Amino acid sequence: MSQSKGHYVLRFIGERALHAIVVVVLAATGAFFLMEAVPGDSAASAVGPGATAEQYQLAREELGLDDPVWTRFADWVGGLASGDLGNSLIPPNQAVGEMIGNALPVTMQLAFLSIILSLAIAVPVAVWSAYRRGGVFDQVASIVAFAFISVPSFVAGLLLIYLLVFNHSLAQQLILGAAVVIGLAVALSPLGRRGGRGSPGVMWGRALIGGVAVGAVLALVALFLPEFPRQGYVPLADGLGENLRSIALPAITLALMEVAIFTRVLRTDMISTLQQDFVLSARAKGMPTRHVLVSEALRPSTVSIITLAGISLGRLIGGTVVVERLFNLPGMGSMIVDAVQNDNLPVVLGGVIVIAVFYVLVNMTVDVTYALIDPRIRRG
Amino acid sequence: GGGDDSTAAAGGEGLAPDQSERCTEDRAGGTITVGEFSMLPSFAPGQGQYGVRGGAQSAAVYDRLMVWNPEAEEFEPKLAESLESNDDNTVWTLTLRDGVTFSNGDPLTAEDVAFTVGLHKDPATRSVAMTEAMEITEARVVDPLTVEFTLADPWAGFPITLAGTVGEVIPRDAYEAADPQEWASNPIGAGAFTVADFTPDQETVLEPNPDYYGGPVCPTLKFIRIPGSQGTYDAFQTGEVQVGFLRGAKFVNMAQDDEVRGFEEIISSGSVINMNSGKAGYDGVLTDVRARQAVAAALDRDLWNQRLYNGEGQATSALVADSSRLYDGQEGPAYDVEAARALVEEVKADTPDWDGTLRMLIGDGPENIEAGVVAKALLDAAGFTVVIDNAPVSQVTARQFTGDFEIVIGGLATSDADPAAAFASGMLPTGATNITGIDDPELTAAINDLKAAADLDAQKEALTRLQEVFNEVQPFTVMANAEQYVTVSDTVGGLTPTLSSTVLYDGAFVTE
Amino acid sequence: MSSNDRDDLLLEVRDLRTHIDTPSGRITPVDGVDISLRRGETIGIVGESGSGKSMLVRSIMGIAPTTARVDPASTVRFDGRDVLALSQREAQKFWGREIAMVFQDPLTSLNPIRTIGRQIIDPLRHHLGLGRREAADRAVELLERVRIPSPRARLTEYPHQLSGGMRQRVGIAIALSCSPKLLIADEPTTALDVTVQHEILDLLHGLQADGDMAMILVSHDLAVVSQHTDRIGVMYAGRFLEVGDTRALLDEPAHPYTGALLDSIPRPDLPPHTRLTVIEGRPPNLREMPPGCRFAPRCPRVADDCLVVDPPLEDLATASASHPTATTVHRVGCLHPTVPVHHRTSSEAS
Amino acid sequence: MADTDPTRPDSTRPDSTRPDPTRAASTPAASGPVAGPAVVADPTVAAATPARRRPRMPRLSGLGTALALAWTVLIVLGALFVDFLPLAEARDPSLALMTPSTLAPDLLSDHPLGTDGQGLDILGGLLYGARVSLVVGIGGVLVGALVGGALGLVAGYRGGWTDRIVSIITDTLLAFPSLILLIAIVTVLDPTLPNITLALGIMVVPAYARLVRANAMSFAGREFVTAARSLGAGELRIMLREVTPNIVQPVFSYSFMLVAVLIVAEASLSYLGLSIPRPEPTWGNMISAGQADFQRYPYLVGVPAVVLFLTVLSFNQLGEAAGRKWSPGAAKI
Amino acid sequence: MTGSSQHVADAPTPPDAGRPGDAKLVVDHVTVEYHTRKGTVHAVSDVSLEVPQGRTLALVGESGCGKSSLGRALLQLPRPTSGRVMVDETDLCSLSGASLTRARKLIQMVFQDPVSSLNPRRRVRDIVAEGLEIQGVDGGREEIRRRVDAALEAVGLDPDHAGGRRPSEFSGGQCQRIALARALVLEPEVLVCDEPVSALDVSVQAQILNLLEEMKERYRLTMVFISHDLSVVHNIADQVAVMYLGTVCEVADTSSLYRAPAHPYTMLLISSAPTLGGTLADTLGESPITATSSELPSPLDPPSGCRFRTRCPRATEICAAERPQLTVLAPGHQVACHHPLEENR
Ligand SMILES: Nc1ncnc2c1ncn2[C@@H]1O[C@H](COP(=O)(O)OP(=O)(O)OP(=O)(O)O)[C@@H](O)[C@H]1O
Ligand SMILES: Nc1ncnc2c1ncn2[C@@H]1O[C@H](COP(=O)(O)OP(=O)(O)OP(=O)(O)O)[C@@H](O)[C@H]1O
Ligand SMILES: [Mg+2]
Ligand SMILES: [Mg+2]
Repeated sequence: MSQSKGHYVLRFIGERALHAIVVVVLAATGAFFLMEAVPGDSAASAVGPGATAEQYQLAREELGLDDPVWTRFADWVGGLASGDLGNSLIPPNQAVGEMIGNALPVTMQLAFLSIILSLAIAVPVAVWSAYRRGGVFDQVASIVAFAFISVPSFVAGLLLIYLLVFNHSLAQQLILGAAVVIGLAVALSPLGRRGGRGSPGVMWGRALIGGVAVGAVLALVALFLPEFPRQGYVPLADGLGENLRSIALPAITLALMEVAIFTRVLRTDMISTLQQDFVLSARAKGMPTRHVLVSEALRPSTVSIITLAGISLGRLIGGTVVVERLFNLPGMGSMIVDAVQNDNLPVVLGGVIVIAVFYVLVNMTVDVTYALIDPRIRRG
Repeated sequence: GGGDDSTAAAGGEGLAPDQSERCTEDRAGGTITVGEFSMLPSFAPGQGQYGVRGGAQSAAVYDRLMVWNPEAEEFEPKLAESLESNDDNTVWTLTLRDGVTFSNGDPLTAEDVAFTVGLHKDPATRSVAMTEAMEITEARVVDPLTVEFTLADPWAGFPITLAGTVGEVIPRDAYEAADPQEWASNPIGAGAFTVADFTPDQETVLEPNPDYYGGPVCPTLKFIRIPGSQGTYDAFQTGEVQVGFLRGAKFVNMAQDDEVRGFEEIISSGSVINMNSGKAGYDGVLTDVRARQAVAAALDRDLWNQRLYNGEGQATSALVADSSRLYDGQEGPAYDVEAARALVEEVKADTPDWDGTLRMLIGDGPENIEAGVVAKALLDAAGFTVVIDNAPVSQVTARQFTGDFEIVIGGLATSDADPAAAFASGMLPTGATNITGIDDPELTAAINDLKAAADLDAQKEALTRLQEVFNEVQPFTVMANAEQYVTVSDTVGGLTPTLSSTVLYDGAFVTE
Repeated sequence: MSSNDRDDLLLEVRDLRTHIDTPSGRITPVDGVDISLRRGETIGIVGESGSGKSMLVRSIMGIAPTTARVDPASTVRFDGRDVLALSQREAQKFWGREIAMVFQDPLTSLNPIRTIGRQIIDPLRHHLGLGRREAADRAVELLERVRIPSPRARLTEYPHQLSGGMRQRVGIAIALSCSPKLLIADEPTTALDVTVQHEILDLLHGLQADGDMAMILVSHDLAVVSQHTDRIGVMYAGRFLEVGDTRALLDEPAHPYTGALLDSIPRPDLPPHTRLTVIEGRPPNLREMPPGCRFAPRCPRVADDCLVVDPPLEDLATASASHPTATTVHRVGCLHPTVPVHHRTSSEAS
Repeated sequence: MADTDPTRPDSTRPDSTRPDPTRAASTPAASGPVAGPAVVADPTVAAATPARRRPRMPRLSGLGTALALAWTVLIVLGALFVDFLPLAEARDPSLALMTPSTLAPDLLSDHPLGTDGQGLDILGGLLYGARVSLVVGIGGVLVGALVGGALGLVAGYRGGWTDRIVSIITDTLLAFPSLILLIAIVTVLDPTLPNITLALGIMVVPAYARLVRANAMSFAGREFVTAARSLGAGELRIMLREVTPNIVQPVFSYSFMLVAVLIVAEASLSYLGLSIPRPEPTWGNMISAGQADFQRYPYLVGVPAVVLFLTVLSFNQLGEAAGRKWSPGAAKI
Repeated sequence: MTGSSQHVADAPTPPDAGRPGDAKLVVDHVTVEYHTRKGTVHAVSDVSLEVPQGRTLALVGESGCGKSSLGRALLQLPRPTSGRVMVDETDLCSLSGASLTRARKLIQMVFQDPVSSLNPRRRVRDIVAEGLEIQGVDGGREEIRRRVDAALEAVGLDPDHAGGRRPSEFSGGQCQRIALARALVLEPEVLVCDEPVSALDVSVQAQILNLLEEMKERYRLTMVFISHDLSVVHNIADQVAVMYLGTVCEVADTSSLYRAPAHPYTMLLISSAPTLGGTLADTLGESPITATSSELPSPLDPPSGCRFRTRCPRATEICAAERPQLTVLAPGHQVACHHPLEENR
């Protein structure tokens, strides 16, 4: 029995791996032929504008642009098989591996940071929204989430730059204002509550404490709001503080939308989990609200959000071009887009492979996470 | 705009940084961060080009044989001791400064200079200065400190070659011994700085060269890429860069309105519309000179200026900016939409299979696109039907090589030091940047005359003649002078501007 | 009822009404229910699907869905305390310790991703403040009590690894963990096979016989409810139509609905292919409750007054002949019952 | 969010805690190109009802939906009838040669929302841009729904190898950085409206494939499919007549959100200069063109950005409302 | 018929009823296996049954014992792993493609979940007409409409009122009527009902049971009735087959089975089934039996020999070693047990 189970697990892993490999190979092959179809000219990019016709022709020959497609494809696959992603066609003809080595950490940090930030905000908000669905908090959260979802990242980024970079004190004042308003709203929230359980004294006391706490936290944020650079990336090697400062705005720009999406998804799942019999039975056991929300309901509700976080992560690794452009970050997105525009085939292909591999890895991690969350999957 | 200033490089409203002081021992240290539109692709020979494309980086590492002093309006020797020409400017004798060493300790010799010229002439080097270098038929080593250049044609402005990329001397022995890939990121030059860190297309960090002949050298230089003037100016204002490169009247004015110190440069014919007159087999309507004249007449430079630069740019159809020392009342074709319309009708009548369509190739980027839109508006108003064809820059470049376009917006990189070089490159049949395919004997003759013109008056006269011929032939049409501005933070001193908004940092220092 | 009975009274539900606001209007799935339950007593509640059984028991316990609101005029007194007035915190202390609940589907009522052990231990630690080890030991005892083989090994297993019957036993063990005074079992065997159902019903009965735990057994199946209950309430459209001692109610159903319900059950003592009695129509829409008797639209004995007068629950005139004990309870809400009613004085009617 | 369907007393589905990776995976996030937004259907369950404090939400969201509908209708009408309005100046700069550029908005003037740097009328630009956005959004969604729907239907219904092949196709599309695909497609076939639409349509194929697959899978296992089979219905007939009608509604309600996603994606592409080029106005290229003068003329960016925001918000809101109305009965998304 | 109970045992039964070898439906060594990731599920193992024309065979057993799998195998949904299913002289298992499609009208099915078995997006008339459309009808649309209306009327629905509506507008019982109409409109010879009343309330259950009886007579149906409820089975079946874990352990005429159950498992079921105030065993006056375990073994890995032995109080060694075959105890009564109950005999 256990042997057959081991067999089953192995088979499962094998199947996933095969699937992953096929996906990566297909993506790379697709990229090759797609780029083939793009009417760019790497020779022109290599020599740059202002070059002589002679230089241009020489570059074409050097790059083998006049060879048949299949020859070049075979060459590239050959190189790949020996672990060589090739060199950029554009001076200084860096090794593609090296270029990715430079760009990937930027993008990774950006992607992970924004996902973590989003989750850190989305999970508590969603849990509370679901628990108090239809309440003021839920409604406000829902409206804010909708607004965030509907702001394209390039607009959000511009806004953030305008506020936090160029109008720092205005931003501080806005946050302070928000601190006052939200704090008051929390403190006065019992006004809108009808027929709750418990004594009014306790209720008002809690609301007051909550309001002051929320206000204070926001006020502290406003007071200690750092100055953010307009652009650029400071590597981690130059100090964590500088590094975080340089990546904060892009990460927030990306996180805005993710937060909204995560909140909505988790809220929905959480709502349906909260209607499950086992949640009811936990309540009927007399377990406290925190236990019911966190220990019982949260974990089974996280499947969608984990899937989504995985997908977002995969997507962010390959697709933060807008934000990278806006904040001038030397990440994967800009690298690949530049390469596509310059018809810099090896870089495009290398980038596509890395992103595809990453996507596949994230997917596998997500699968493993399902199994960690849910024993039913673990046992096959 | 600084159109009225007599000295092009002096900057408007007295905002030019003080150049009288330079680095001294007690000013050592500090870092100057420089925002570049696009980075020096590599330190391989002949890659640095103007302020926009890494010229300052390669100049800082290699130094240059000559430099153009915009204030004095003359070429001055730098690595060289002197540069003399014969009477008809066909043979030039360069004497090197004695005792200059490269950063590896090797002395700078005439051999190295001759070798460098050879490198630039070799297409495999992919030097940006290949056309200029090709002008030198022979670089003869006379003695270890003397080189004799023989030119194909008389050229009074020849020093510009040695004041540019060709003047960045490559040490022969070291170069031949090195792996080219390695050299690209870790070169050896005679300049004030050595490369500490080079991340292609992102960041270049240069450190002072303690053995620099003109020392001491104070700061560490950090060049970072910030594409676009808006981003650069933003970064300059937040203090992320101390030196930034701005292009376009809008930003130049913005910086000057903000009283930001800096070096301004006005580039004659900096903004043009190229018309394909037969490049690589093109045989469309623009091979007909009347069509080209119609385009030239249809374009309202004032509107162009209004739309693209809020009216603050320097609209002109003349080849030479009126602020230039070479300006002598030259005038380009006038805006005359009626005439343009008439010409279009005429051409249409003669060319039955042409319906008025013009394909306009535009490189991606908001500024290019806006320019295209205005051009389209104006040309459409004159009876053309312009079809805009957007493409990534590499594709635009490639299609210019292959002649796959009808009109394309571009610009000449003329320099007040010697406009002949840029005109020759753009309009001689052999010119590197002759993307229109123009091959007109009269035009060629006029340009060669300009090259040969030995003094200012002769140059002005030749330019006037060139303008006349040009107005007939219209290989391209000038829309405006380009304006560039290198913003310099108050905390930085000792910078010297030179050709094409390139800044020399050997005397730079950081205050505070 | 004597005062002695009153002391003995564990649960007293008076005129319980639960409203739910839906976008298309308010519905009242529980509409005026009275229950008196003594310590150790078992009462069964039957009714068709949607008749409000679950809503009733959940309202009693105070865990009705968040949309549901118990009418302020209703009272639910448990062991002398007003359950409806409890604050969230007080209620949390109350649930599990005083009243516990067993749910219909043992698969969905256990958290699929937590081990059996943790789910049993939770209330032990939280309510009784037991330490980790003590709680585990106690959990093993509980599992033994519900007759789960090799109980200690089960602690680390997940619900999906158990069969349906085992899961329901675990559910019962959890409910029993703090020795509640009242166990509410909402269709505890509906999802189970007959053989397992039989065992579970026996188990519940046995457990109850051990102590003085009272029980409310809810089912849609009269046969199930009739097994070990003292009394049965027949629920229809949010209300009891008939309440009575089990035997009395089965033997002499007074309400036409109860009678029809009994007749519609196939009986093995009749020959095969016997045509069954059918109740035509369907239960009323909760949004358009008929003005008179709720069952009138389907009732074979319907008269004109049924369509106007909403009959109250009234005692039957005579105790059933077969059960002549004094304590026999049999009340019916019908204007024309099949057994005559005894109109009580108002003092008794409370 | 209060939506209770009293006819379904038992709304808790026994399998709703079972992790179904396809559930979230079919959110548009899967396909949000250009880091575009991903909006998620809210498969409100029947009893997903407001908390103890009165269901105030329905009225509020009802108002929101009404406003969203009004705005959408306005935009659609504008896009439909812009040709009949005297707004041709907005897309033909040669007609605007005499018009001053960067006129500030003045509701009573000829240019109620001002003119841009080219003297092009902003109101007209917004309406022509609306046409682009709507065509791209709706057209792309149609392409995605047809192609992805067909793939997902076959995969979900047949399972096995078909499913595996389809999942490889969708995974490959997802693993491929979407922007590269977009740029490549747009560069290979010029950035014209049909091509952009097609390219963005391909982007959403995986999202639809997953959504439809999940639904098809759940319906393929339903008893009525077996019943049809027992009547002798062929596979194609079952897919088209039995399964498809059940998938149409969730797909439809989901599509609103994808329209929003595609509108943003197109705007992002435009912003990067990769979509339909100026002078043909699109919201993205209007923002991009105005950005340089943002400090001086904030309305050049502000007006199209607000319109874009409102439109996207409206589609999301409509999608939410549609999902609430139609999705609960369908398979979980 | 409200309120009245009629005894219809003496209703005219078809003359050939019960004659062996004259069966309408023959199930011959049918095995159904499902190949899953975890292994092979032995849902039905080598089951042989016969149902004479016009009679009702009930399949009873606990959840997961393979009742539905067998029922579906009869309709080739999916085709059984091995064995034959004969309706009259037609072996359904040997047919495929168009001939199978045509043969499908011989045998039809009504499913357990009345709601899920009707496509929620289609109208009742279309649902009922589906089979006719697929099979093709002489006379075209008009004829289809006529027959659909007739079928709807037969099951007690008003075609004009119900025809244009969708299933969601009907109650569970009405949905089951629609499902029945869908099956009957093809005028099948055999009707398989897979727990058609399990999801219904008792009051509605009675309606459907009565209706089934009525339809059986009207259309001269041979019926296979799947249920886990012994009381229901007693009411409707002529013959009962008790299944346990994929095998048939006892087949008998209804009266014989209830009067004298021979298999311990049958007895266990009878001892467990609740009736008003007691169990079926109490009602029938039989001595109950208790299982030694309530755990049903996995059909992935069924016990050797007799599959019931793990729970059987009478199990001995031979039960593990040898698989008991169905043997005739009395006419019309077969049991597969090494130690059948004799007491009641
Ligand atoms: N959350 C809810 N929102 C709105 N209506 C509800 C809700 N829960 C239950 N109802 C309605 O209340 C009525 C009573 O439901 P309840 O679940 O109590 O019935 P039940 O007798 O337990 O039925 P079943 O036998 O199906 O469990 C039903 O008509 C149902 O539709
Ligand atoms: N499609 C399938 N794939 C794999 N296993 C299946 C499949 N269908 C049924 N089974 C398994 O086959 C066995 C018999 O199932 P079947 O549905 O026939 O039982 P049943 O007697 O009808 O049960 P119930 O009373 O629950 O309907 C069960 O163990 C079931 O899990
Ligand atoms: Mg219930
Ligand atoms: Mg079944």
